[in-house]
Amino acid sequence: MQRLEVAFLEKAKELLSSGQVNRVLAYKKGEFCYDVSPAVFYSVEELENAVYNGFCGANLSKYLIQESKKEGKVAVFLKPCDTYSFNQLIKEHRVNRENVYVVGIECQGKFSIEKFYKTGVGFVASVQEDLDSVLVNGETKIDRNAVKLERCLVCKKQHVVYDELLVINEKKDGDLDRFEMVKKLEAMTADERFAFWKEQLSKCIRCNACRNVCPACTCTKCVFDNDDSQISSKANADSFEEKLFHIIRAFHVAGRCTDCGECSRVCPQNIPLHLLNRKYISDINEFYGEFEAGKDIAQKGPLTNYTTGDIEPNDFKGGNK
Amino acid sequence: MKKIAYQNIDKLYGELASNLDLYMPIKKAGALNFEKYENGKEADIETLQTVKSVKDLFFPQVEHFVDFKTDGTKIDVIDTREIRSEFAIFGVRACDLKSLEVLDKVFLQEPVDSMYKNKRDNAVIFTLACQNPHASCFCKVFDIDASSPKGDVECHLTNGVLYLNPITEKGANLVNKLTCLEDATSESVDLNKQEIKAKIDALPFSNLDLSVFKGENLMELFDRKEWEELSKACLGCGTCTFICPTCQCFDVRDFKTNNGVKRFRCWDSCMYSEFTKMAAENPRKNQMQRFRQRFMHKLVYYPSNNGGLYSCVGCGRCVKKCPQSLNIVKVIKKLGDK
Amino acid sequence: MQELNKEHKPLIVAFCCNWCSYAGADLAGSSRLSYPANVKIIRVPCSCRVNPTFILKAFQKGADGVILCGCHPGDCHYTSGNYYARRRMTLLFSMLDYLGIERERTRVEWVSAAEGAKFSKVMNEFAKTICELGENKRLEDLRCKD
Amino acid sequence: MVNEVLIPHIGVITDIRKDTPDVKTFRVVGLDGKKVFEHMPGQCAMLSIPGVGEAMFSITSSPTNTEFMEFSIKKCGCLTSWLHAMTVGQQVTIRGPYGNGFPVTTDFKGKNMLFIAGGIGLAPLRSVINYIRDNRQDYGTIDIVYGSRSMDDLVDFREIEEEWKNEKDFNVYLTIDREQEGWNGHVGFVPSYVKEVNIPTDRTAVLCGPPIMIKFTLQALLELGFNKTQVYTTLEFRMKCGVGKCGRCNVGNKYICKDGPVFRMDQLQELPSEY
Repeated sequence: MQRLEVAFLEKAKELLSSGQVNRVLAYKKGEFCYDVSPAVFYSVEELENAVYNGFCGANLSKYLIQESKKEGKVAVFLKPCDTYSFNQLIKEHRVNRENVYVVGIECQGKFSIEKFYKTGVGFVASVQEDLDSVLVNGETKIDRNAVKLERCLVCKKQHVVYDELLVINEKKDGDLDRFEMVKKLEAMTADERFAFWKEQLSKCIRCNACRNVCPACTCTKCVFDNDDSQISSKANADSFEEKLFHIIRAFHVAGRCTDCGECSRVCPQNIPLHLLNRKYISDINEFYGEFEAGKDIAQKGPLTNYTTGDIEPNDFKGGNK
Repeated sequence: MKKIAYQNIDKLYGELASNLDLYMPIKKAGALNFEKYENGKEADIETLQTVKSVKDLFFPQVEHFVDFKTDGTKIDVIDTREIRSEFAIFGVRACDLKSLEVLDKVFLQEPVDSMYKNKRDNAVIFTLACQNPHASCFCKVFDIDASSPKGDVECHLTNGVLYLNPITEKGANLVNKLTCLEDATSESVDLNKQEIKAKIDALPFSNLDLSVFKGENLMELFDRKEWEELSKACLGCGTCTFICPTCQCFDVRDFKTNNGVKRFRCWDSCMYSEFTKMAAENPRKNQMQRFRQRFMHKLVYYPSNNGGLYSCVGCGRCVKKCPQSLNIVKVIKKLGDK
Repeated sequence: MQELNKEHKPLIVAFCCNWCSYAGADLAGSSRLSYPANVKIIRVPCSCRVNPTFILKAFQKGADGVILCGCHPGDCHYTSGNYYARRRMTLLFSMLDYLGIERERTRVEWVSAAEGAKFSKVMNEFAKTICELGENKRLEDLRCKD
Repeated sequence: MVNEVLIPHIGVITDIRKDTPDVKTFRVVGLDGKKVFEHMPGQCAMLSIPGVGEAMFSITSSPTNTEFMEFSIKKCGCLTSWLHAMTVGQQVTIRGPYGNGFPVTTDFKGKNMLFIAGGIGLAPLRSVINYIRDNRQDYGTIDIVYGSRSMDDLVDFREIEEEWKNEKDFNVYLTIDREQEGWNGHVGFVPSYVKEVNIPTDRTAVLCGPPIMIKFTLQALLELGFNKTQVYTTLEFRMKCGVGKCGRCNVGNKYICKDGPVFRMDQLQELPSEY
């Protein structure tokens, strides 16, 4: 896997020094091996700090909304899931495609540092990656799947939009079914589902991380920030508000959400927000035919489309009573 | 000094909770936060940190303080502030306790914030020494001793025994009432303190250099060009501010009910784009300015107004929770390195 | 308070499209077909004007049931508004059900301007269902209730 | 429990005067018909309509007025639009006073004063000017340069014409941005007018107006030979508490609600330019 990082750095340097682009959007080293941040590099020297490893989970497409509107061309390294978001943004005219040089970069699943801690390894000073396993601190070998983000365990995505690919090893798809938990919830009784969501959503602190990180949340002014909307609020002053916020947010990205999983990754309280998005995705698939947002931009979005024979709102099967 | 075997800890919680309201780290759906202890809830004092800090108990995220009833012309003002009786908080870490000192300087300064003061006066705080500090902790930089956190009652959890050492009279009164405790000597605790100190000294951030962050460097620091790079990835969410034990910005908002208006105050974040927005203009227009405001406030503005006390306690929550791994340590290192 | 709850009269909010269902309600009124007094009608230009926040906001403000009425599919005054509304409401209702909120509390009915009788029947039925379900507890905002 | 500053008093609107197409002056008293609280010139108060919002407004009336307080408010946002829709007899909530106010009893005392205002910027200055009129013996010559977009936008035009211009040692210079029928005074922007008038530099200047006007007027004053220590201004910012706790109105380490809103120019220079 270290070969990939070398190739990534070479490619970034080449793109910058050849003048093909004037800046590179990628990831920058942090204080530890796991706290990498998205960053823009303007020179080959600055690329010293660039990094690409299993902790580069952030979806760079979000930053392209602003970056692509600036002067000059920007090179970006997108993982398969990022390309879906980027494609969707192209469809919604939120990015300027001409200003972006997309390098589709290999991804074997990204890590969650909390999952490392759960295995009991303690402080993670270094991680050597292999295709199936990781070596922590040069001594403890852990199965790669044990430390992957949930979204990577179910990921079956391949790059959908790129100018060039940077893939050394073929990507292994996740084995798990992404709708498994949705189905489990549907099989619960209504009371159980209510209790589940009540407990989960009551943790919400309305930090808006899920909204601000979401590449589908591109409104210049969110309805929840707009005092004139009568629903703006800064805190969950009542249990109703957390439901309102999350239902409406998920609804607003329904049919546009590419299931990149960023909302769940960033939630400080670990609320499984992807389960809301996946419910919409699974409903759309069931009611209106298979649809994957961001995959094919020629296809009409499910909520901007209709057929005369659509299912009636009173007739869906729904979860158990 | 008193003690109780850790396996019997539920007895201690139970007895405390029967005397007064007990708040402590409670695990709910995988997340640890301070909540009221009740039988059947999952108490956890072994995990180092709660997501939201202890400030939530003194300056809650939402605090409803006044109601207005209107009939078109007349307004009735109804004071709805909650008046607390004595309550206990268990398992407060040294950094969180120090954060209360930082908040005190804001809320107890004239004019005193009555809601905060009421809770502050009535809390009995059981602190807990940090057995296993995390790599993201840097409380030592702010002269906080996590091996001896003080408070009303100082607790140590070592070798399967919880030691309780009352520090204040308030703490002693409460501890002496408890029947589940046995008398203890201080050897294990002293040993424990030394162990913790050694651990803390070895932490990667324990020797951060704060020397540039002084009031006289205010303008120089403000104009540093590094802010642009530091804030580049900032999403403008409020995670860092809401989990931060010392962030105290709030908003006052009205909620229209079916028959009146409830006014409450709630946490707000200087990272939000509309934080300073006025009808005509916004003095902090871009995310860089808002990012800079937050860290300048913690490291320069606040200390210059409060005798050099930093508005950061090194708890490391932002280090762990920032979605894009931006944090105060990176700011300190970047700006401190001239 | 207990006694008050016993005779709790459910509040029902009906969003009616201007062109068909609102006229249908009008017809029901002028033909002296009764529908429950606790149904509060909100006129909207088209069923697709109804944003999911409207439905939730109605619950927040104390509604026990929310019903959306529009032109029959194919008869929309704006050609296709109700088709979009249909998709949106299906997804929203399914989500509410997923969150454990009783699905009977929300409903969509297509009522034309000529169907005064249907309007009255639908509202009576819906009111009965809501009455049986009782007070809306799962999507309530306590601040609006005191 | 001690009193809570965030819990407001009730104010009754006893008079509404329409000054310009978008500025109204509201007269507010307490429920008992008296002033809700005493204040100093330049201080502010939080007005609110429950359910709409709360905002900081400078108190336009002079503290020497013992009967009521006045607020000149320009319609520019949500709360101000609601206020403009109110009628006499309606109630608002009010709390204060907040801020440091102008140093009328210290730095200003015995000085010749120059007031420069643009548009609604006259509101906070009117309080000082009227205070000085009522304590005439303590101050020297008063010059007032006041400009607005048009004749109709001059706030308190009647008071200026009928009262201020007739005071002894009061020089009032009015200007509007563009030529207008029925106007035979000066036409032009405030900064250039200040230079034209060529006011002696022994004055203590007080500036208030839109940021762009402040910037250029300050330049003009410096060119005339004024020192920054002679020039005062008053800032505005979004505020929620008024007592330096809510954390949003700081410029550098100074809170506008508590350490301001009145700043001397040399003090402001030492602070970041985020206002």
